[in-house]
Amino acid sequence: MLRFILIILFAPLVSGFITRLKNNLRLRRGPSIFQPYYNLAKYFRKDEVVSQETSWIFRITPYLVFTATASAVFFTTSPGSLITLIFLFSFARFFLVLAGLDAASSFGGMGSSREMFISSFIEPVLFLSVAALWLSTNSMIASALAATALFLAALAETSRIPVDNQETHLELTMVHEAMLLEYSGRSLAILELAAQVKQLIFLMIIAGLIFNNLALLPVIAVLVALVELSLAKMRLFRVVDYIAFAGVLAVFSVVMSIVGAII
Amino acid sequence: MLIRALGWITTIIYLIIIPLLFFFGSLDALSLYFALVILVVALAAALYSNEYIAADFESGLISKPKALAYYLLFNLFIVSMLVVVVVDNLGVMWAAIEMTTLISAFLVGFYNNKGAVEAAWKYIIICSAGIILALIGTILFSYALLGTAQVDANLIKVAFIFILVGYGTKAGLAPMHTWLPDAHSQAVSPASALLSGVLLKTSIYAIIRYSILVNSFLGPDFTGRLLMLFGLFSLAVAAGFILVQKDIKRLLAYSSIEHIGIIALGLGLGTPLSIYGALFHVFNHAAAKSLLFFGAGNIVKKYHTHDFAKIKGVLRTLPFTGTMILVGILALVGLPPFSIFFSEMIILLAAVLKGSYVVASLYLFFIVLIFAGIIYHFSQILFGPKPDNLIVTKEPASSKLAFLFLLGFICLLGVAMPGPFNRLLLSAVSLIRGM
Amino acid sequence: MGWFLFDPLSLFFIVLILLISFPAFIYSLGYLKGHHTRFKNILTQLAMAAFVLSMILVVSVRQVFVFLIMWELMSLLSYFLILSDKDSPKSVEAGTIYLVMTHAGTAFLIMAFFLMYKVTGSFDFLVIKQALAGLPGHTKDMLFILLLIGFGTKAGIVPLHIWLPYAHPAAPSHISCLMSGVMIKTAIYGLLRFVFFMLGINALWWGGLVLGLAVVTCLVGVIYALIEQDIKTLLAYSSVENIGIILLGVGASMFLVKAGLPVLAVLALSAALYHLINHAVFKGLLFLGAGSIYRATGTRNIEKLGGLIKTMPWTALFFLIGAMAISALPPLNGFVSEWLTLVALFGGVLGLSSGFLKLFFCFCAAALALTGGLAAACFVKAFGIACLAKPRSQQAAAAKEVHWTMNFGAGFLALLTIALGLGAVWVFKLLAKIAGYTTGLDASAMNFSPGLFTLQPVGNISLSPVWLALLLLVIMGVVFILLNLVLGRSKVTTVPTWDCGYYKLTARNEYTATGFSKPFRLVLSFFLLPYQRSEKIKESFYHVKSFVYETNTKQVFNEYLYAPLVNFTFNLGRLAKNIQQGSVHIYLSYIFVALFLLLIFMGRF
Amino acid sequence: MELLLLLGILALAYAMVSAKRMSALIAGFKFQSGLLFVLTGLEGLYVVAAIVLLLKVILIPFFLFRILKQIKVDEQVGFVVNPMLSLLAGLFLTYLSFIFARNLFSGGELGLIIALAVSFAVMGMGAFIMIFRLKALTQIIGLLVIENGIFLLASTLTGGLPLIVEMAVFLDVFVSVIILGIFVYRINALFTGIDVDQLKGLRG
Repeated sequence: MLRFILIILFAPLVSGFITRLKNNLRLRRGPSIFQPYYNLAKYFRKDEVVSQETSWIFRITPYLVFTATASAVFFTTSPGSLITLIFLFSFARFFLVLAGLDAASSFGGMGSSREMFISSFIEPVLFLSVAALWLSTNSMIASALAATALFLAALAETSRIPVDNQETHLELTMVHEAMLLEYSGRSLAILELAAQVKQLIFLMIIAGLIFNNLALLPVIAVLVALVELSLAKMRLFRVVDYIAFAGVLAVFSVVMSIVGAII
Repeated sequence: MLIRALGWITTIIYLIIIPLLFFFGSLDALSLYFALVILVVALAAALYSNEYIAADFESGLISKPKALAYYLLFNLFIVSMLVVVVVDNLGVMWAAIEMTTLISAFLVGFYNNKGAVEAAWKYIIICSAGIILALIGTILFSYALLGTAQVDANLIKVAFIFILVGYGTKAGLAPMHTWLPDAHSQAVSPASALLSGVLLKTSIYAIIRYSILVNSFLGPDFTGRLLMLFGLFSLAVAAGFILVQKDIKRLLAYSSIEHIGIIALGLGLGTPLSIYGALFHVFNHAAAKSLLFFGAGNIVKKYHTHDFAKIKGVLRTLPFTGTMILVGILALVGLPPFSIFFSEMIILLAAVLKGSYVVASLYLFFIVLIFAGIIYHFSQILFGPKPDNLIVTKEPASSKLAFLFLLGFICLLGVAMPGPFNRLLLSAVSLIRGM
Repeated sequence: MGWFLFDPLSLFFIVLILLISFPAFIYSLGYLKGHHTRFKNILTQLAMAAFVLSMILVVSVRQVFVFLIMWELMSLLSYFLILSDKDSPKSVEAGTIYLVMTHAGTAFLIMAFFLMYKVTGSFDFLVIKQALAGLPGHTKDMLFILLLIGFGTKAGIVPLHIWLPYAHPAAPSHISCLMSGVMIKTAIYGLLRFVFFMLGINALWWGGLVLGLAVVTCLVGVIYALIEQDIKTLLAYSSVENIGIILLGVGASMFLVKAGLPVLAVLALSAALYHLINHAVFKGLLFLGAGSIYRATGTRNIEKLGGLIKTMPWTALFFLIGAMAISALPPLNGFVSEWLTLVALFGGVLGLSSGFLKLFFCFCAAALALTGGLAAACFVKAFGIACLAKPRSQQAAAAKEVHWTMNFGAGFLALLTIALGLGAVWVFKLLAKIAGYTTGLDASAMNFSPGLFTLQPVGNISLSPVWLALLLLVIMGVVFILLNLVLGRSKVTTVPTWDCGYYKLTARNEYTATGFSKPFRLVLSFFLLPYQRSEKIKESFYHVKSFVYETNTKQVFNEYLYAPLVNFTFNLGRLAKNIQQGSVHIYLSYIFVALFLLLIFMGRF
Repeated sequence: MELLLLLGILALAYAMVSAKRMSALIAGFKFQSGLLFVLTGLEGLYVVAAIVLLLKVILIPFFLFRILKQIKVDEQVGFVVNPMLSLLAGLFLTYLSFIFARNLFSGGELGLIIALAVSFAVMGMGAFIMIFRLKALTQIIGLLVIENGIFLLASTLTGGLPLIVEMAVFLDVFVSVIILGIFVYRINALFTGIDVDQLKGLRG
């Protein structure tokens, strides 16, 4: 129970750290680490503006998404429970996409369609890397491959640069942001928090389960920042090759873990 | 008025004859069975033609003497068929079959238009040529039998081939079936029901008679393999034609060829089960096919065309006939509740039990192909909206009676086989097997 | 009387049939109200009752021949139900394709049954079961292939599935709910009864073949469902996909039984059975929802719907629950059965010895995951485009809530999805017993759920749907209360959606179903072979008056497998046609040539 | 003596196969039946011979000639195969029937085999006329020629079928000729001319 509260509180710090790191690497001062906390606080105080076309789904989605992502925290302990975690994330995504469509604007629709497109191809990669983890072999190569596959999948899931740009509001490029476009005030805050928690969960899985010591968390965060800096956002239909690459890595990790098990 | 009276008289006559049949001492099971089949279909046809001919006469299509001639021909036709089945001398049987051809020629050419006369001419010429071959066979057969003590197997084989080709023409087996679609599509509807329902069976009866004799000398496999060959070939030809058929009555004619092929296949297999199935199929097919020809007759009378493309929404314009045809079609293609499904399955089961898998799978393949063809064609005409220029008229009661009478047989035999009918079949089978 | 056999397998299916036909019947009361004349309604109701009865008989009868008759009767009755509105040529064509395909499938069954009769000498299930034990291997393989094709046609396994997207949408909705929910399952019953129960698994490749077919069926079904516009065809394709998932479970258990892993085999089969009943429930719910939408708006094309959540709140809610269940979202039943199937496959990966088999099971698990993802996308599209945002057509705007009986039927099934989701542990115990009975392994020893609420089938993987639901509710409650208490009720102002500030948003600005599935169409173009044409109608060089965009995809199986086959048979028919040239002379020569040939080859007969 | 008659019948058959005009064909049939009458007379079957005389020599040819006059069709027989080829075909058919008769009745003595061969040859040529002539009337005559051949076969092989069968066969032949005649009139009325090739309406 304590771990749950800690993660919720600690999550914005991680994303603040990553944005700060990105700016420093570009030799700019950038906002402080606690900037996400300030944003959340501001949103919580603001009033909400809701489009008239939306239905009750639009109002309930923020709570559902946050609940699903938050409850996923309880399932990051053993590789076995990762399957439920993936399903919980698909629950969150399902409602977020619906909310995107509900606002009757083409941006929301575009974001939802792209989100569904990317995530449905990512799922097999996630499951394969979970399978590799689950085979729980001792061979280093298998867990390394599984880690990279999971890392690539994490980038796609948490809408990081190579797949989707978090900060932009340019309608042609944004995927995750497009669905949150219509939200404001308190619901936007919850959704932002949910996204940050999801990101932290992924980092914890990679650090905790594969290399089983949490100290590696900041190292992976740095890695994320580095990737964000070095790569540019891919065209949407090139993302399939990106996913295919991650998929091949996952398959290799499974093969290696099987071979590892036999040798 | 006279015509209707004549119609009812013929119906009543046949109604009386059927029970009388059972008191005929001299008939053996096979003849009794075929006579029963003939009379059942005759009764239905008489019932149906009563209304059909009266309507034709009122609409001025045929003159008064022609209508009277119809009834004369109708009765002569049935009498000659009964003679074929009843008589025990092979020569006289041949003459009776020849007589049936000659009489039914007029029924085929009844409407005296180009198509009818052409069909009638082809019918007589081809059937006479075929029958003459059968005569040669009969003569060779009689020589082989009454000749020297030791029977020459080779001669009997030749004789049986002549018989099979001869009577096969009359029965509509594959290569010699060419007259059948023309004759059945041009004939008067009740006549074409009789033609395909019963006439083909009489020549099957003749073939059975001869195969009993031949089997007693040479054993069943010679005739069996020949019959199976012809059966499968008829199935193949019928399947081919049914798929691309445009004319409703021709399609029914080809389906008769298919069912005759099935019966020949059943007989050819030779096991008691398959012969039982074949004989059972004789009755089922007779009932189902005449039902469908009556239905087709009503459709053609209403739509004035045989072409599938022009007939639409039969269920809307002719509600009663439409449902009857729908049920008849489902029976014809062999769907469970109806009796044809059981007879086809009995024959298939016999084929599988006998171990001839190739024959069984070919047989099943052709049945499915024909199933697809018939369902495709008839669903085009049965369903769909009512064409606007047709008005829905109330259909006469007596023709409805004919439909229900036949339908009763198909459904009844499907569900429960009455005792005496079953015993009749079993004794006929034992007769054929020469037990 | 020796006609019926009520063993656990049959009882399970009878319960399933009754469970779905009860709400379907209530639904039909409302659905048929204004639809046709009174007489026709009674006729349809009677036909439906007969249809349900024939299904019950199919699953409970004991004689093979009677099974065959009931099987054909079931197809015949559903044929009539498909043709309930006779006027549209489309439903007539659908009926014909359906009847012909099922009959062709049944032909294989007939061959298999008669072969069984030849070998065992009796039609009774149990007698055959004993007698089949001693059968040589290759006859068993032969029987298996025939049974698989026969039942596969009815279940809708991929190469034989083309009748399903035609037949199910043509039938009235409560009938297609029954057909999709239950009739396809009788084919699975057939497979279980004849292959598992009577024939016994004879070789490893059986399981492998079923798994392979299942993977293909899953993916093809979901891909076609994804790009479909007509809501009922979409549901029909998704039935194909779910049959694939069920067969994944069945195939895996076939494989594991032969590979000597009884616990996993029972797990896999009970996961398949679980998904079977789940699919019956939520597919029935979705079809009833689609039926209500069709009754209210008169159209089935999602492109023309929209905003139904406001005009038809209850139908939209139940449709949402159905969509959530089918996309395997956690608390509901779809999630539990998909989770179980995944765990069974992963268990297989762990349990199996040879590396290649492990990889094959992993590949199947990945395929299942991909299907799950695509199914979620498909049903998000279906629900989102149909029910949310602004109505795209006049009919959608004028839609009114349907008769209460229709919603009662849908509501009953919605409650069922939740109940089956939460009560997973007890349901699974029951199914494990049934699976044990079918595969012949005694499942009593296997303990799948230590606690009262948790399922722990294999190793350290465990799931407790009840705790999960509780967790979700608690967190939701806490967050809601926390926010409202601490920050007070937030002031909400409703304004039109942001329209970049210069003109009012209309329904045409919304995202369409075609647009939503465009990424998938492009990525999967190797399979869908999309055709695309766009045309600008210009007023002048600079101003475009209107823009025409047309796209469709090719049905690969129809185009390249069935169309050539049908054309070939018809050409063959045409070839045979010129036997009948018309001239008497040719006909006469046929007779004499036949005679001549026979005389020459007389020796061989 | 029989041998001479058999050769006569065979010769007439050749004449008919290569006949150009209709009336020659009918006359050929008439004489052939005559010879047949003599043959059966010799065999001692007087009753049957009388019927043959009455029917086949007098009645049927008279009926056929009447039809010929009434429908006033040109005398052409409507060749599909020119006369020379038909004759060759006739010879080939005779050769075939000899082979057939020899290995079918390997036991019987020479006279019987020759008679059989001749009857099969006549039957073959009757069939040839039916198949390879266009006019309807020629088909009737073809039929009758085959019937002659059968009658020859019956009388030589089994010394005549039982009377009842013989009578039935004759009755049939006569009735079929009458009915065929009626249909020839109908065809002539409907199709203006008795050319069977026009009868191609019903196809497929």
